[in-house]
Amino acid sequence: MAECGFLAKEKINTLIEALAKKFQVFVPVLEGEVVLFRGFESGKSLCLSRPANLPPKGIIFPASDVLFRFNFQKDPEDPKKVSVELKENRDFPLTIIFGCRPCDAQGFTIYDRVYLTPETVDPYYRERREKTTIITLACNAPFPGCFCTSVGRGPATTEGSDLLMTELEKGYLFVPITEKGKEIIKAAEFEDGSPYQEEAKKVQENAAALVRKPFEHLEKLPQKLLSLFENTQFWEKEAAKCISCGACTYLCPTCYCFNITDEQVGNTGERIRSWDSCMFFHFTLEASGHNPRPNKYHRLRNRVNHKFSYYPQKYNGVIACCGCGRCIRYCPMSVDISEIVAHAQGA
Amino acid sequence: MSYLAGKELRIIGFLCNWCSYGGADTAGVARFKQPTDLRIIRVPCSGRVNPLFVVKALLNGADGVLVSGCHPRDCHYSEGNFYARRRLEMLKRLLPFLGIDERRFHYTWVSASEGARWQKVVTDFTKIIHELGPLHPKKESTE
Amino acid sequence: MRVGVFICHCGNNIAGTVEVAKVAEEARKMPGVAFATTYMYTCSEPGQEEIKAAIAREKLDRVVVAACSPRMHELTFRRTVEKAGLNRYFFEMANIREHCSWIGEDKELNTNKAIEAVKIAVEKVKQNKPLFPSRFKINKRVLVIGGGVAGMQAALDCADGGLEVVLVEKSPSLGGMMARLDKTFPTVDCSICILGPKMVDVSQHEKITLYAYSEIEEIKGYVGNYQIKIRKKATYVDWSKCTGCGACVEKCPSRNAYDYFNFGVAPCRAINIPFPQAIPKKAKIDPKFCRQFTKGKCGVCAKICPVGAINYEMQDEIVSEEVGAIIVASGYGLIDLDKLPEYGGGRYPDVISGIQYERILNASGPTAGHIVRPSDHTEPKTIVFVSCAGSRDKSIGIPYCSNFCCMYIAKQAILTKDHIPDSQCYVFYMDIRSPGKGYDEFTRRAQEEYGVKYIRGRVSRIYPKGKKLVVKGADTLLGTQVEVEADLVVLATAVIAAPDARILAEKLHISYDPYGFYVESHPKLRPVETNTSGVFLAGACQGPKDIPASVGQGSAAAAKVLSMFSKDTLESDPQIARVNQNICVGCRKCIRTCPFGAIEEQELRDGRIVAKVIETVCAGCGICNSTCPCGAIQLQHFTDNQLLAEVNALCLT
Amino acid sequence: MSIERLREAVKKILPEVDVVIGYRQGFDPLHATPYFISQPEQVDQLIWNPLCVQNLCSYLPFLKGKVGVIVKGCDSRTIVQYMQEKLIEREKIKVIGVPCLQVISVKKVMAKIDYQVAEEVAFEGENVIVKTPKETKTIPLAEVMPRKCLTCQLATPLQYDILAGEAIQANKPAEAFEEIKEFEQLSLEERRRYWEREFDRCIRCYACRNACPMCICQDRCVAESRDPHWTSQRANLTEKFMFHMIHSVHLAGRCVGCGECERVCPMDIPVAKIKKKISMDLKELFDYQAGINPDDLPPMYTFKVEEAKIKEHEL
Repeated sequence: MAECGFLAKEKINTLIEALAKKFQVFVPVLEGEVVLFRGFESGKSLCLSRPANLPPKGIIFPASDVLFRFNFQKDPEDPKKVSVELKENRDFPLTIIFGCRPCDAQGFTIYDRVYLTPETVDPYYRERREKTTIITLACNAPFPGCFCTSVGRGPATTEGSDLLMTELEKGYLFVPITEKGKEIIKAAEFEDGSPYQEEAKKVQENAAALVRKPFEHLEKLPQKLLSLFENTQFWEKEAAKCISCGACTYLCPTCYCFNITDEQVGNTGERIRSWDSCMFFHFTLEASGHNPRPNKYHRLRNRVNHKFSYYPQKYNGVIACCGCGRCIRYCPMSVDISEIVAHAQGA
Repeated sequence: MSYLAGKELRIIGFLCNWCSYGGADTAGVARFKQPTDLRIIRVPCSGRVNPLFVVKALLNGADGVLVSGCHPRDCHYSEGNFYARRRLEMLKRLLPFLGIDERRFHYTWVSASEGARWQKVVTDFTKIIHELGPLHPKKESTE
Repeated sequence: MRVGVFICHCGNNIAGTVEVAKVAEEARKMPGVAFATTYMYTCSEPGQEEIKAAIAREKLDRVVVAACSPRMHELTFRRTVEKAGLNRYFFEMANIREHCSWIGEDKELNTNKAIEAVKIAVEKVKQNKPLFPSRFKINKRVLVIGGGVAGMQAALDCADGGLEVVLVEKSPSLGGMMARLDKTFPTVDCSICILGPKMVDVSQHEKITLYAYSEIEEIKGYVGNYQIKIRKKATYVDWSKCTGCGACVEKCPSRNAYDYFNFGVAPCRAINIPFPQAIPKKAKIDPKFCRQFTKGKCGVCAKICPVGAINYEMQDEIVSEEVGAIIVASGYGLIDLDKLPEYGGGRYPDVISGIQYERILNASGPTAGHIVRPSDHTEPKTIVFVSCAGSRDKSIGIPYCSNFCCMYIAKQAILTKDHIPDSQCYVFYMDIRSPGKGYDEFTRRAQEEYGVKYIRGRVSRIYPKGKKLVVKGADTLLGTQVEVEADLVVLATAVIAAPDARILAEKLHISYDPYGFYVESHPKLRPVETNTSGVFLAGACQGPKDIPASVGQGSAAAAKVLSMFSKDTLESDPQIARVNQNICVGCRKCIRTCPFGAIEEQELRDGRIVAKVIETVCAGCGICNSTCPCGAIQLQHFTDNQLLAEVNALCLT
Repeated sequence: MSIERLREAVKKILPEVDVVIGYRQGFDPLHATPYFISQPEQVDQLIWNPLCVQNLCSYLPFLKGKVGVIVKGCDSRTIVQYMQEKLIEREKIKVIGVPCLQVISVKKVMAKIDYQVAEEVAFEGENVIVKTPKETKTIPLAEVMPRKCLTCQLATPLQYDILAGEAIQANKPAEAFEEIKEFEQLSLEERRRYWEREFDRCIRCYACRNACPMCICQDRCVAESRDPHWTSQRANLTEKFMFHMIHSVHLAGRCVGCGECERVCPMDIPVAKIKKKISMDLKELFDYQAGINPDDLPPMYTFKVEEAKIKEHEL
């Protein structure tokens, strides 16, 4: 039996204070009306009442990451002789993501398949991933737009988390999922959590029951979507209201596409890896000026298919969508990916 | 920044080729002494100066930006400075809203014959920027 | 990229206050710089050879010269790199003389400034693209605006040079102001007698098409290819029939028309011929006074005309001409008398302007050359001339000197003495300005031989006393007040820009000074060129000028046109706007803001509307570039990225 | 205005156009979503209520053929501005005007219901009633009004071919730019810090840009291009700041104040504020307001030889 821990609500900050001594801890805080992850500073009050507007993906997969710096040196004797020196940017501190939601944590497992496949390991990603412990807060109610249960997950799914906390009446139950999670339980001051497991189970079941189910039975979906690939009419209709911005993809815990640019001034510069979005025209724009995805419906189709067809086909059926609902909640035009999937099933 | 820290501040000037750049030449020919901070970027016409160049400069490290063109009606292209006047005035009013002192940006008109006027513009503007001090006390890192 | 940097000592001009060796040393550290050196006089023959040699030896593909102002030597060095096989636009200049060594005292600061000037130039030159001028055919016809002496001179020189000339004169006859003058200084020969033959030459020259009583309606196009619309104003007389016999003028019952040619010294008929030597010698009706128009009935001239030329229904007519160059000789105007109340101008009939006096002196004028007072037609014995009547007077916005008044006053005084031996002339003057050849001798003659009394001082006021006019003024030399009781007062009224000079300037896209005189391209070195290529200036439209100067400019402008037309094609500057039609979203903002109408819409095969630059019309100002939101239209050689490279060089490093 | 009248109007013009753009309910009762209607049977799903916030005109420049569109008073300024800038062929557009006194800010409602799921939403009188799993909340409409509605002068659209309902008079005070003037009371330093704090949240998703009816460059925006290379992919403050300056400067004299940029920002950055400041200045300088008179010229694309309000700046 996993020795789980319990902590009274008022003790949460003390816990984080303690963790912050060893780790850099990212916590959800309120800025204006926005919840987002910021490095913890003592005195900062957490916001655990709802998921962050922006998932914590940037902590492991930064919006803009300097991979290395380069520096050209010129031979003062012969300015035609130029040598270049590279400085890799790869020493990251031990990190904790505290209070993200199960869907956010699962996002990283979607990344892992891509960035940690033995043949193509991404060193920058791995470094941060291994050094990061994820302490997840289960949802005890759904939030606008979310549909985790439809994609085979739930408000308390543990996949991707190292430690799962559930909010109960008096406090939080902490259930370690991985070794990293156990470390935390050992390290910090917890009451024994076992007496609270029943209550937690109920809370989690209630929550799961409340989550909307826009669609089910995803087994045939990947094939179905492929068969619709050429159905321009279908996609144009679904994409009509889309304005082709990047809100959905940048807020998505499972979107991992990036762009690489070199920025040089004078003799020094940086190679930067930054988030990119398949919803942008420039994403597939070729040097020739040709663009294989010139219209917004091409791009929306790619987003849907990538999550519900290409990815599952490549990675034994795993849907690359955790159902967090952010792309729906924050879409300027309320484009609803779950609705599109349902339509596709019905088409 | 490779300007001589402590002695100079970063001041960038966009000068139209026909009037103000010539005015600066005239000032030089007449040996009108001026502060050395100003760095001049030559453009064909003040109408070529997109306000965003000024913003770009101020955001990226300039402490002051000066735009100078032909006097109204004397534009080599007859209308360029009329457009510049409207667009730069809009910017001058916007900057303080963003928290940037509007005195850090000045636009004016200097003709090719006004060497003395150019000397005064450069001297006075540089003086003001030095009074205001650096806009970016600690230069932001690039991440 | 292999950039070569050449730092010029310019003797001591630069090296005196800039450590050029240090600049070269720093330049070598700059990214892309493969070679950097200093040279005593880079612009010299050997200096340029050095650059060429280095380009070959070091395999340079871009060149930066840090020296004087690009306005001085950019062209020189562009040719140099071109001779060495590089595109001439793979060159940039860093101005470390006018903008650096000459204006800064601290050597360390200067050196650092020079280094950064080089850095900017290096970053820019790395962004430069090769540009190639295109050539276009030119239409070797020339338009001359204004049929005064300057315009006629220009027209004749061009025509004799073999060019077809279109001459547009807005009044009914050639001749302009000079045709109104009685004699000319300092030779005192008859103005019309020397001008007349020129007028005849113009009218008879088979290469000159004359549009009299016509104005410029519209000018389209660009150097080498202008389309002109000319408004032929209605004369109500069919000039193809009119023989200029003057019978209609004799019989015209409307005798109180304003006489424009004589500046209203006396009224004229509603139908008239401006002066006996007029060319074309044709009658025209002034509808403001003609009874047929004002009262709707009369028709006397129509009845009398032996050839039936009268046509009350005549309308303005618009004709089109195509030319390759334009010479503007639209002349000048004179300030109205009533702008000078302190002199009683406009109020007292015997206070007249110099040009009116010319007409009174003139044998073919309204008084047939007899000097009489407008008020009572008696012969004046005491005549006072007031110089600078309006000129050099900031208070009425005319700070400048009208250039030729001093001279014509002397002439008019001399002529007065010739006409009326027992007369006495007084001249109130501020300074006597007589710098021309034989001019000063002339003004002395007026004083010494003709006893004209010159009083140095301004006239404070003029008021009537019985039949006479009292002229009160100060004699600043004697420091006394003077009062002269005059029979006639002649004011040397200030020269101003022609009435609609500004309107014409806007049609021509040329600039004018605060007074409405047209601005030349360079006050010293390009006196007849304007900043609009293909448009040249002659005569007083550029500023007050006397006859020889105007004639000289007329010929100069003609010479400019002739040399321009000596080639069959012109090279167009490739530093113009270019549209990347892949990016253009067709918002048309560039079209709206282009001062030259150089951008037009183009529909692509896929139906997209995009902008397209008419290369020959684009003047390269870059307004479109700063207007275009998506950066699709870029001014070549001054693109966003080129300017951003300069900004970044200064901000980010 | 009754939904029936709107549906009638849509049915009436549907035969003349390829598509009519309206609203239907989105993923929950609190969210309306744009609805592209091409078949009569779709019309039944059409809705009209204060949740219909999106500015549907933004689609017009990118649609070929004949289009019908449902337009609120505020949105109609977009149509007018398109006409000024010749970005649409007015005759190809069928404008169905809807009288409107206010929409509601979904963000403000969300805050009031603690970001719970809205199960039911109803409008009664001056209130909106929202049912969540926790509670049923009655919220006065006035409390959840978006900023633009506070000074709305266009209860009835400036442009329409059919008006679905009776023309009504606006009942709000005219725009006095208080919010801007208030902000200008802050010290330079405070203002600077304010914007740095706000822009720091920007994730450059470009929702503000793509939702902006006047950002007609869209795919060709310089913010993403390398030539010209105005901004880099760095996620630092300078680049974020620069992007928002590009947006604001390009909107100078064109912003119709629809507030979409601010409404759609997932990070809740007050991006409309800067545009409003510029609009205030240009109104003062050139007596110009975007999107009011189709014959006006946007002030940045024209000039006067003598500018009455621009004085030369002395040093």
